[in-house]
Amino acid sequence: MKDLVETASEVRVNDFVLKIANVNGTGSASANGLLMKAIFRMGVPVVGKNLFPSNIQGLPTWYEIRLTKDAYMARSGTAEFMVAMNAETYKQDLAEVSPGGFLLYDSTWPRPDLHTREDVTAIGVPLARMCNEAFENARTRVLMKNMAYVGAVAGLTGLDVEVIKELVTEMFGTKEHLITANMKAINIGLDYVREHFPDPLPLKVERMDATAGHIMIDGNTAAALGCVYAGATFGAWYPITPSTSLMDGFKSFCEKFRVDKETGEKNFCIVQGEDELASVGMAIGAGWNGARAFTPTSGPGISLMSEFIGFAYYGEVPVVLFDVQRAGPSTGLPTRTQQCDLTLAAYASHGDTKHILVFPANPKECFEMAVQSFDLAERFQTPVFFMTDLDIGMNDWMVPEFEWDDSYQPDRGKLLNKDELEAIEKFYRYEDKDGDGITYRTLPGVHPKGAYFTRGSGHNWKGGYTEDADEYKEVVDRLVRKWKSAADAVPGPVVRRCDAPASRAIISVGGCDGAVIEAMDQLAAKGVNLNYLRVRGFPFNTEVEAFIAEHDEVFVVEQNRDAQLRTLLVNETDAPKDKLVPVLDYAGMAANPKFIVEGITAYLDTLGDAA
Amino acid sequence: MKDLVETASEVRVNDFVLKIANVNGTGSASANGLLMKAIFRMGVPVVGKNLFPSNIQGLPTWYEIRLTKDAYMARSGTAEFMVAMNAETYKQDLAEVSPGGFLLYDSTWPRPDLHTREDVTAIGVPLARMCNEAFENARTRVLMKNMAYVGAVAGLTGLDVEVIKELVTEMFGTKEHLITANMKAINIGLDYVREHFPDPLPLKVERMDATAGHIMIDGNTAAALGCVYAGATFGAWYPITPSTSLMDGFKSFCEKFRVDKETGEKNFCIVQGEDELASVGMAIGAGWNGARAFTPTSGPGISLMSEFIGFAYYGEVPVVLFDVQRAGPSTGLPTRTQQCDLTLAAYASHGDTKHILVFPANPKECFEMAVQSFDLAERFQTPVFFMTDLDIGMNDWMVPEFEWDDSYQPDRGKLLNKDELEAIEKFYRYEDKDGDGITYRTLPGVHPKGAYFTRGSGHNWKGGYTEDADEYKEVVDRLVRKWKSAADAVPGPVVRRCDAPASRAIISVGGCDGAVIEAMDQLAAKGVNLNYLRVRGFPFNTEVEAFIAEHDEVFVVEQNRDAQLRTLLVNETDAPKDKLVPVLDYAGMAANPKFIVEGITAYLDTLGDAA
Amino acid sequence: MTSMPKPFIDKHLPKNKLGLTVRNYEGSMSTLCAGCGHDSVTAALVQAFWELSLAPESAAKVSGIGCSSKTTAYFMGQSHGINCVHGRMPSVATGANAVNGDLHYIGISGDGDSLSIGFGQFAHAIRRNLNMLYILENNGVYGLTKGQFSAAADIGSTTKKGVPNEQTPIDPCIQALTLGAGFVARAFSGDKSQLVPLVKAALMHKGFALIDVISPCVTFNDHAGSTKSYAHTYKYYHPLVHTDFVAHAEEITGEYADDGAMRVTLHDGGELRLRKTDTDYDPRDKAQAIETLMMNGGDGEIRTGLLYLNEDMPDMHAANKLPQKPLNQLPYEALNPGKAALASLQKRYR
Amino acid sequence: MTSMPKPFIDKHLPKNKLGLTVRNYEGSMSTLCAGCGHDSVTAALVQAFWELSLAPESAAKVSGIGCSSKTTAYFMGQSHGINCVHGRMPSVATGANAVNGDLHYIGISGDGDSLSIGFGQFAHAIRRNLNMLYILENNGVYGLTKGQFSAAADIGSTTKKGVPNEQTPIDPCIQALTLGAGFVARAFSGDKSQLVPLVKAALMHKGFALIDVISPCVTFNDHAGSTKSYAHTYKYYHPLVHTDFVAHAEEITGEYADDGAMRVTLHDGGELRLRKTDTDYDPRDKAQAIETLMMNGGDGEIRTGLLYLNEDMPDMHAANKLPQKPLNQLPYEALNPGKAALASLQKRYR
Ligand SMILES: Cc1ncc(C[n+]2csc(CCOP(=O)(O)OP(=O)(O)O)c2C)c(N)n1
Ligand SMILES: Cc1ncc(C[n+]2csc(CCOP(=O)(O)OP(=O)(O)O)c2C)c(N)n1
Ligand code: SF4
Ligand code: SF4
Ligand SMILES: [Mg+2]
Ligand SMILES: [Mg+2]
Repeated sequence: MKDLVETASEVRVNDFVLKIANVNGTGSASANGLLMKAIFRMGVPVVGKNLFPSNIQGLPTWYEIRLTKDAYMARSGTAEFMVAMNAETYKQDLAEVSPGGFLLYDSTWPRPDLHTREDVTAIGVPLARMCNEAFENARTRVLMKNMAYVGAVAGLTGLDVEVIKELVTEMFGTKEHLITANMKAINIGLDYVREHFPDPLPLKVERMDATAGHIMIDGNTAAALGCVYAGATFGAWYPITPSTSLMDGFKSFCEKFRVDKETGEKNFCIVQGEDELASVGMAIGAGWNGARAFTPTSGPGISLMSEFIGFAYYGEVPVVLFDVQRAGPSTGLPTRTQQCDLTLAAYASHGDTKHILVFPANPKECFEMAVQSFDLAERFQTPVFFMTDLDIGMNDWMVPEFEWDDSYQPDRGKLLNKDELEAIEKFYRYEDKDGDGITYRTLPGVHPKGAYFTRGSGHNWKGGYTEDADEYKEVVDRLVRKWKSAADAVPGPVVRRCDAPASRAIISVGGCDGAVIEAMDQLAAKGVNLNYLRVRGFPFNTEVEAFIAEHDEVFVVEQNRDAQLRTLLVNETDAPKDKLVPVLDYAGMAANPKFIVEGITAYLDTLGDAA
Repeated sequence: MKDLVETASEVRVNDFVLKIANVNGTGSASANGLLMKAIFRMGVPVVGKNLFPSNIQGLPTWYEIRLTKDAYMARSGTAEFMVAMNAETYKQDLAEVSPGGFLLYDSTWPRPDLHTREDVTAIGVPLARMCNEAFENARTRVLMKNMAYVGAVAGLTGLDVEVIKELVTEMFGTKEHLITANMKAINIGLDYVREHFPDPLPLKVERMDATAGHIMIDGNTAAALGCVYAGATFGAWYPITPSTSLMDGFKSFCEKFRVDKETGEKNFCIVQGEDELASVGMAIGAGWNGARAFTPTSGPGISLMSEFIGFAYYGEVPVVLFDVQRAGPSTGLPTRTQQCDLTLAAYASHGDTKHILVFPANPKECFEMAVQSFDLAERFQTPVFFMTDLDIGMNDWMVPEFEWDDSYQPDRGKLLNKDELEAIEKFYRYEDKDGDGITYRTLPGVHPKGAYFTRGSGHNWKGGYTEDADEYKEVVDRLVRKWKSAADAVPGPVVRRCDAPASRAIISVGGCDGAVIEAMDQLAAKGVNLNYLRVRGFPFNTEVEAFIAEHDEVFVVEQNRDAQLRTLLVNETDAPKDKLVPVLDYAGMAANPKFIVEGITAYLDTLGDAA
Repeated sequence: MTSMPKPFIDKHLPKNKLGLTVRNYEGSMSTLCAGCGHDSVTAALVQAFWELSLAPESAAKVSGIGCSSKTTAYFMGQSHGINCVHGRMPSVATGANAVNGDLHYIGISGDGDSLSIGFGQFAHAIRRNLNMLYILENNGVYGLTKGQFSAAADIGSTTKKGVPNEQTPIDPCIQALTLGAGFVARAFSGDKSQLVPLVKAALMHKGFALIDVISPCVTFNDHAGSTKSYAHTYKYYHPLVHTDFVAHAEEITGEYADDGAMRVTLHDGGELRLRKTDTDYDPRDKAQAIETLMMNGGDGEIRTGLLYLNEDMPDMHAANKLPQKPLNQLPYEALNPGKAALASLQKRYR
Repeated sequence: MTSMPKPFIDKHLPKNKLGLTVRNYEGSMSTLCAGCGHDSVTAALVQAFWELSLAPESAAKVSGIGCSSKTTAYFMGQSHGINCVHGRMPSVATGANAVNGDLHYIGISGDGDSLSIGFGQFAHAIRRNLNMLYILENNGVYGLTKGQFSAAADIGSTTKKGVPNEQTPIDPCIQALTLGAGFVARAFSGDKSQLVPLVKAALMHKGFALIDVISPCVTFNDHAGSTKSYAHTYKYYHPLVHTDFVAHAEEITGEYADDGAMRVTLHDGGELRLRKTDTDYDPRDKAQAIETLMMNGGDGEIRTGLLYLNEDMPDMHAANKLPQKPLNQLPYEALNPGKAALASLQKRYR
């Protein structure tokens, strides 16, 4: 065990990455979640990323847990401690370990290959053998092998087993036998390493107090909770990775909060549509009828919904679309992340159309912006796109606890009720009474005076059918005015200025946030000072333009091939486009600071060369 | 009759607009076509525009025939001679007549309203009464009323009745009784005006020799003919205005040229799909299998095809999409024209996608570019969008006769045949052997060695499924390279320089062409000299960028609300965006020079003020 | 042509229980071709609504795109209407209905709209037993795009120019039956006496009620070779079951009473009296209904009337256990768990 | 996991008429769950192709998205395959087939792929009588998206957690029958002896041939409450008709021969021998087939075999009068009218 300490270059406390390589369908997800949660409970900030294949069983999967005492929010891209449970990927897993790092493997079978790197310490634990001896049933043995490595990792890093036990107890509740079995497996791993590797590793987990007031939650669950709090009553969907868990979450929250205990009546309705065209059609129907309605989907779904989106835009029907983006094009990489539907969503559908978008960066914003999305949709009577992605939506993120103000009331926009209709002389659906581009709306069944006809074909301000050029233009011109006026209603940008004066800046969006902040620190350390603005809504708030104007050069950091955020900035602000330098990452992995640091450094180097 | 001549300000020979207001479903289209064709046969250049409602019968419809001795290609926007056949629109029709102009109406009933303008001469001809007297059957009477006004117009303007007769004879072929009946109706109108208005109008049609070597054809028919000449064998479609006549045309040409007289076998296949998703899927299936395949549609169809378009892009399947654009958004104005799907087509589908577009400006280019589209699709193995519109597609245009070079051979691109497959050692579908981003393709059934798997999910250069970031990126990076390389293969821009040196210019696209040229003449007359470039393909040819660089300011003239061509120029060239000034028209009518002249003049005036 | 006609005053017209005349149920002027079958269906709808004395604002009109789909603008101008995209009316109806089941949903579609582009949505609305009246105005062609064959065109039926259709037609009634619809009827726009009571019955049926109405297109499909022409339909018209709807009837369920009519009490009120023309036809026997319809190909007869009825299937609201009070009328307080619940919920994420 | 496996050499394996072993018909390694029914269907396809001695490159594999749709990569690596978008395989197959009818089109789909998002395309491919083998790997759930009910889930069948499905299922065989399919079969992935001959027969049938294969999803729908589990299917499995495909048979058409088997000669060669298990079942009687399938709800039996056969309907090629030589092989000269024709054509536009 001595060489262990020798190999390690330095002792790293609460600052390393634990990466578990496994095969999907073996139940490793809960073991990995347990590890991460335990670290979090010890007060240590964590970043967790689950990398899984687009199939159900038998292919490689990885889970990264970054302990980050400095509370960074991104992947680091390194792996100091690899738990290599998948023989298929041994080679690549070993190669990935950082110099001086460790690799834990199942030594039930000899694995000489895993000892080929001088600068990596391989730690063998006979997980399978021990579990086979301890447990009967085949499936149990597979599951318990995972728990056994949890114990081994705990033993090696100093992770508190009591915390693990607490979590296991919470997890299984009253199912005593499951608690016993899992703890048994954990102890098998723990005891083995305590016996065979008594000296602690230089990678240490130590208690901190940096997670108080925080929770660990994924963005889809958070967005679902936002839908509940927004008072959404109707959701239609068609299953698609990575959006499925959003509707799963909505369903389980509604089942908790919205079912009448006596009658069993449900104060919500979820319909699994026959496809995405139907799902968005249903949400539009519900929105037209006055319910807060939404549909979660991913890129292929947005493509399929395109025709209906244009209808809701032109007919001015409120509806919220959650686009949990995944790597495209086409079916692409369904289990990899990207921010690749930005331009699509901004201008979705044929003809002249412009939409409202919100861009959450983490689960907390998912919760908050979900609520805002419904307010925006009703206020502006139009589809609102909630642009999240697989990384935000499906990974557990450490975020501050959600807050709620009980005085919140939904912004229903200009919606006339029965009495108001009774009082007015005549109602015209598309009459711009207030001159702000937003007209009054009525609901079916409320009053015969409120009756109007919603259509995707040419209509005039009265709501009547028209093919007259001037009448047609009046309506579509108002639609642009209305859209532009949303610039100050969408969530405003978040600006972070560096301490030193900076002539250059970064603009980024969504889940890149953590990576950008970390990259800024790294660049600052190299003497490159940058300010940073994160856009959170489209059309862009005026502050965005002002921020660009303030700087000589702005790096636009985003996760797609075609610089889509930059495209939107170029199109929809007055910023000169050569000021906007694209920094792109589209490998499908959650962002890490590396591509930003390297991208910006490389760019600055070229300037140096040129100068 | 004296006041007729008095009112008229000047004699206009072959330079006025004849506009016929009618009700649809009354068979007026053929009467109007006859008038236009007769003028054309007299050697006078004409521009014809049919304005029809989105219904089948009973709503107002207008037909404009511009006689333009200077051979302009656009509407003038004026109406010197109105044939007012629709009581519903009398008021508006009268209002539209140019000062000093004429209005012909059916005086079977008194119409005092039509005499309210001092500066317009109303000419009453009792068309209904005369036709009722002359013909039996109710439907015939309606149809013949139209022919009667043809005769009246001929009599008043000097249009040669012999030419009309020639056309009627050609139209009805061997149906002698129809020829007789129609000529009878024509003569009724003619005789009446000869008797009652013996003095000629100051609006005159006189023989010229300016239409030799030209034909009158609509763009959809021309594009259909292009498909035939390109060797397309498969077309799938779903009916939608204004694209329907493209497939109608293809069908009738194929029936003429592609049916085996002996066996009745058809060397083509047309499938009316159950919707647009199916139609494009079929075209993709046929393209994958090695046929030249296409689907014509309009905006709503492109929206519906979006998911499949991304598949063809990523799977690299050649297919040609004809987008006959109409006014959006949503169902919009199905019988009005716009250029409003430019950004949609350029980036259609979710994820990072970029497509090849061609932009014909008139039926002749429709014919030629249809052929080129298939070459581009096969050469670059990707969807190609043929961006036409209702104005080009459904109106008859006067264009130079089409030419054909019998030495043309289809560019099938890198397609390996059986012998080539036999000869090579191993085939990998997405291997960039030549380093130009274009890889080799094989067809099903040819050779087991050529077998590969086409998928919209992540794949590597071998064609194998992958979720590996580097393998994935290699392919999508190559796709951008391939796309960029099409810039010099798409039809190049057409540049027209004014005689004087010009620091400003116009960039425009498609059917705006005629209006731009006329506007340039009008502006030049006012001392505003402009150069002009018309883009004909996307990605933009390098010449486009050079042209912009050459000028201080470029007006981007197009027919949509959101300046979509400008958006593409901003995104895909290095041109600074403040150089690109939008000049927009989205009223749904075929372009006329007015909005360009006014737009540019207004802009220059503001500059003047500011300066 | 505004969608909100002024209140009509016509002293001579009879009034229904709400004191409204038939004028109160009319819409804007039709822009269809003179003689189009669809206009007769519009008239039947106006009549049925007036006779039922339903408040105009209690209806919600939904449609897709096509001549048929346009007609929702031509009746009941005092009701809300939504004319969405081609073939997707059922989904809009589903969402609208889910959040307010108190309205009467009237979907109007065409054979192109329902059987080609919209076939999936048509099928799935039936599967969900959406509580709505679904009228398919069937003319065998795409009217609005000028006469292409639809999927309902019979084999051998010709275009105006004489080109025959060669593809197997889709029979919406057979499909509805096999997909589980509880109310399946066929009618003819030319026979208002049959259509009006069917519309009333369908409106009162709690669940998906399909009326496939043969509704000739005079412009593109009313010639000699067409099997969807007025002449052909009159010739082969064969009413199987005659339906009367009687409001607020006594409770007499099932089985044939002495007058030979079968009486069925509907969940939403009223009674149906079914009088068979063919003595051996039982509108409760699904297999027989399917077989009877499949025979059409054989003898060419167009069998009409209420072909099948099963009023005992849970509709979408029941299956989803939706509340009595429509979702769109629940107060926000009933939907929002509040601050305290949020705090306690989050313990699970610590 | 490349799509082009190296030629296999295995001396001990039997060879077919082309001298190929079963290995030549295999594809890349399956990535499905161990025990997934779909892998058995894959194996049956390999077997059937090998037995028929069809050249591997004569097949074209088409599919949508889903676990089932992935399987086209797992057989016949020496054939072209196209794995398009979810639910839209039939359209791609239609286009591909139209331009080269000489290949054997094998479409693989799932119940989600065919009955929800793809229901319209499924129906219209049948209407067109597209000449293809269409295998619907039916497991009652969406496997790839982790176990949601599909439209094929039976009423009362439960999720793993015990939640029952309440919506009427769509039976693809009933739909195919009413939409006009000429070859409709049901099979079970667990019975290769029935499936392999059915696949052979379907491949040789000229027209649309549907095989709805109950193919259990071991991960999400193989528990006690499921009606699409192995256990449930074995229990209620009820073969109605046994099919044998005999290549190059003598010309004996129709009617039952003395050995009790009904013999049918197929247009594309070979003979079918249908042996009935239920003596009163006639696979030529569509009405009976529909009624029999609709009964399933009653006794729960899963009736399998070649349920309906009509080999006399024109397929899409015939209906479109397509040439003998595939469109994709016609020389350009046969397609292009040339300069002179263009000049003369244009006279009409003067
Ligand atoms: C997405 C889309 N595709 C095509 C069209 C064009 N279109 C309008 S109506 C129609 C068919 C209408 O046929 P049907 O539903 O039978 O109605 P009918 O006019 O015969 O009453 C079509 C194809 C459209 N509006 N939208
Ligand atoms: C447009 C689109 N929507 C949703 C999905 C997600 N998705 C993938 S497979 C699938 C369902 C598969 O079910 P089924 O066809 O029954 O196949 P199985 O996996 O059960 O074999 C879905 C919804 C998708 N790929 N594309
Ligand atoms: S075209 Fe046909 S369906 Fe349309 S309005 Fe005219 S008659 Fe009716
Ligand atoms: S999830 Fe189900 S359908 Fe998919 S591979 Fe696994 S067992 Fe088969
Ligand atoms: Mg129709
Ligand atoms: Mg399935």
